Amino acid sequence: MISTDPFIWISAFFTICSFTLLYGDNPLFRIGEYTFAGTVVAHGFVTGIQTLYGNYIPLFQGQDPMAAISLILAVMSLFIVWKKYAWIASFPIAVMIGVGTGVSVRALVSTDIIGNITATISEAGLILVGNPADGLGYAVRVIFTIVCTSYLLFTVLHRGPGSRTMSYLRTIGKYFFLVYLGLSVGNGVMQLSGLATSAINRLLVSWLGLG
Amino acid sequence: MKMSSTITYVRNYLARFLLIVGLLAALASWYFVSPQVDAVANTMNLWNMNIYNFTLFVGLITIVIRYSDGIRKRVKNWPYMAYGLVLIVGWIIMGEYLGLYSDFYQSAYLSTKITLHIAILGQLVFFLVSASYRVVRIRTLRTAVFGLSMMAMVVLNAPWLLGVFPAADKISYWLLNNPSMAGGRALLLTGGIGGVILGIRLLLGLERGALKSTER
Amino acid sequence: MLSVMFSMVSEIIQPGKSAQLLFLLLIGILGYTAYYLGTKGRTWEIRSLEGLEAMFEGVGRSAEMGRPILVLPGISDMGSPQTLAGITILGELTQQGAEIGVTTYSSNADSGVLTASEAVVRSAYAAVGKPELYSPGKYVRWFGNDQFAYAVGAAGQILADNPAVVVYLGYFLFDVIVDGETGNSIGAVQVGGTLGSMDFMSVFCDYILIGEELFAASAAISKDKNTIATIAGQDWVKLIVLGILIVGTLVSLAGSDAIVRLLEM
Amino acid sequence: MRIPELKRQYIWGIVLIVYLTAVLVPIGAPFPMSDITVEIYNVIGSLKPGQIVVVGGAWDFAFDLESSAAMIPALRQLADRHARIVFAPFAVESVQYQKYVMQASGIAEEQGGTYKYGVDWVQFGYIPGLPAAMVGFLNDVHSAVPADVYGTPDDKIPLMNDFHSWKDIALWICPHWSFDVVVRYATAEHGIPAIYFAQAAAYSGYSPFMMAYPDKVWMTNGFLGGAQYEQLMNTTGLGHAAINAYYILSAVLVVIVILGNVDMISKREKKEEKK
Repeated sequence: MISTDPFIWISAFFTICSFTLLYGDNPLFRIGEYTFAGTVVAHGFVTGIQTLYGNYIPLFQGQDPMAAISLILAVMSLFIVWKKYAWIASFPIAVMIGVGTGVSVRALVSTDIIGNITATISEAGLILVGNPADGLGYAVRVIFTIVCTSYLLFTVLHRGPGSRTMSYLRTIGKYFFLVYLGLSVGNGVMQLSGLATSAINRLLVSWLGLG
Repeated sequence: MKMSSTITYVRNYLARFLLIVGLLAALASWYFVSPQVDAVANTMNLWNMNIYNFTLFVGLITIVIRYSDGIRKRVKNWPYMAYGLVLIVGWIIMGEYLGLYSDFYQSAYLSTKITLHIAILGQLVFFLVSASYRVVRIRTLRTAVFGLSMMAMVVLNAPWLLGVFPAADKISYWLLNNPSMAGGRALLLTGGIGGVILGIRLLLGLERGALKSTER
Repeated sequence: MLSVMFSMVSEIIQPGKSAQLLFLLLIGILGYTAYYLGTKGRTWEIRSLEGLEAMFEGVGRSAEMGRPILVLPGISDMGSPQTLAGITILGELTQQGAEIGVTTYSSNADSGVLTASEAVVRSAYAAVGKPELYSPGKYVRWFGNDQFAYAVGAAGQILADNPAVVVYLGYFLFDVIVDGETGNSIGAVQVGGTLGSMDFMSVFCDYILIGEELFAASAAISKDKNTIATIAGQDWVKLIVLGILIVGTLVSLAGSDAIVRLLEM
Repeated sequence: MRIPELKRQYIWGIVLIVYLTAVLVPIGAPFPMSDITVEIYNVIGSLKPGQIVVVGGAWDFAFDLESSAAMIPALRQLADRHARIVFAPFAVESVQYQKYVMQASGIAEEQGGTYKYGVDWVQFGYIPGLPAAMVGFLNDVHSAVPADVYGTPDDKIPLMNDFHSWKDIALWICPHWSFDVVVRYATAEHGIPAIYFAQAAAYSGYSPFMMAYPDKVWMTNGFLGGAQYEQLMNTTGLGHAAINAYYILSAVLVVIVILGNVDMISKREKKEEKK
């Protein structure tokens, strides 16, 4: 049975609006696009005000006067939209870049670099134990990791002795990367297919009462 | 003239100083046992969070400027901009008046933003299929390797193959866990090194483009 | 003596992070050494980066066709090095474009990145002596802090502005699928570089920067030899990592977990 | 013979037909059953009447929708066991998501089921500030969330008289992406068993948790997991629809890719003829 809930109808309308992107640029897609942006921006504002209110209660109650510095810095970011005084925003931007990079650099060293090195090395120890399929798998992991990493050398052995070996290694590395990319796109198809099912299922079941 | 260039110099260095202190404090508090360093890092972190919250308003201002400019100049799509502007203002009023958890607000959000989100996720597979028609063509060895690995995975996951060849499940699992995982790992490993070096370029003042944002 | 030093170190350094710190210092020293040698006149030849060449050509192509360039720095925040690399390249392309009259647009999914992008575009226009062309909200667009509001917004922008080149540099996930196919439908040349969703990017982009090539490109695009020198530092670190991997594999095959324990120190 | 090049829009038309068919006509595509899904079924099946199960976590509704395939039949199983359900959303959109799965399961009185609000199940409002909020919630529920989503204070809700801290939680079910927080705080610190109806994209990242806590943490994988759970509960739903759709789509994709290659070859031949 077709739904009588007005919100379900709005929902169905916007689902259809969104799907018209498949047709190309058209008014319905534009309505969907501007609704998407509009609701996200407004919703962000409504929740953002609540968060800020919570963060600055201690300042206005006089418990944490130091918080005023952060408030001033934060307000400085707004100057970016004022052409003449836009330089004022450079200080908060510097804080964002500095703190942000600091936090991610330490995570990169611990998980992405050291974490992956230890994982590779410990798996190398499993190549000769256990059943052959698993052992082969671990061997493939170690070899792929090493060869793919050598593909990403930019300046080493570009010319002169060893450059030929290096170029072979680089070529193999490129094909290993292509295998990785192909496999993961292929696996992604199944997942994306599921997401399409949810969207269409939602439309047909909740709106038209089919399925 | 000389005065203003001195001021610019001081400004730039003050910004660079903030950047370096933020970066080093975040690193030092992670590696060293020191309450003082922790305090500096926590303070900087708090500043960063509050700045981030405020940049939301920067976004709101730029979107309002862009839309109202567009409407005034009657650019292409200006009627939608007008609609967007009305929607944003109306929505904020609704949110402040009814509250985030009122049934009306929740239903309105569900039938607009969340619905559009679900619908666009639902279209991804359409885009991927039409791109596959165009891209997965065996032109060279490169495209052959890519295309065959991709289609192998698609078929190994397919229920019609699993029905007659149950071991397909194990093969796809093996491929994902070994060659595919290792490729991803090499990307992360080297990308991590590149990221750290980028951090060092920031400290040395060499990442010119991004640092422009902290200069006059 | 050694044990005294060891206990002192263990008091100052957080447990389990000594190897990490050493590694960070090593990368720092190698990066700085490369830079220092660069300032002393040492130069390195970098193998060509297909994606970077394509970007340079893209600026020219946009000028010929009279169409703009669109640069997308991804969906992450200012903390991600990938975003910073994207913003660096946004700045350089804007500047190169501004010199020959090509407009560069950008769309951001994060308000912090939006703020920084505005600043970068502004100084790019100032650097070529055309500050009057810049105005806030004109070149950098934001559609809310949301992955798909941004993706749909950028797709709308691609359809409206008809860019000749679309550049994806930064952290992307599924959102690249929406913009990638839309960009292809208007016949734009697409260049991409990311670590997050390399797989989907490779389907939609004509040229890709595989993984770390993104960071190398952000250094090489400046054409500044001291900056490029740090790429050599990057390579030395990778050689050391390769060395550890190979030695570690052999040691591990021999049945010892010494290297793993050393790294977890 | 010359095959005309397929336009994007034609391909999309074909794909759309695939999905409409898959949702409307259940073709009953086969799929393998996983041991881990059966194990999860048994874990929920061994709950005693009246035990408290928390359904909670944080993420976007659109991504979590995938997990609803397994979450909806699991809620019905919880109702069969007469377990009491507490919904704890740690993201704004999770509130809507939890209301949605509850409604879709049809176990509440409002939908003709037997579960009475306040007695058999409770819905909280958004609890901000992960991960600290998680720690607060586990230590003292009443002070972390003083009222439910409708603003009723906890002491006026009968179920909440028996629910004070982590000690009262028998099981945590997470249909949201942020499973790492659940494992780190609920399982690692307090030993609460946790079930994750994982999104396919999150599965590989979080599967090491299963190895770390073999008898405490269980995960299903994406829509396949949903379909398996539906089969265990003898129903069909989103999981089956997704498997059916992929059954057809994977075949269609193979055909489309072959057509693409035929197109390329035919163009190449044409060029050679011209030469």
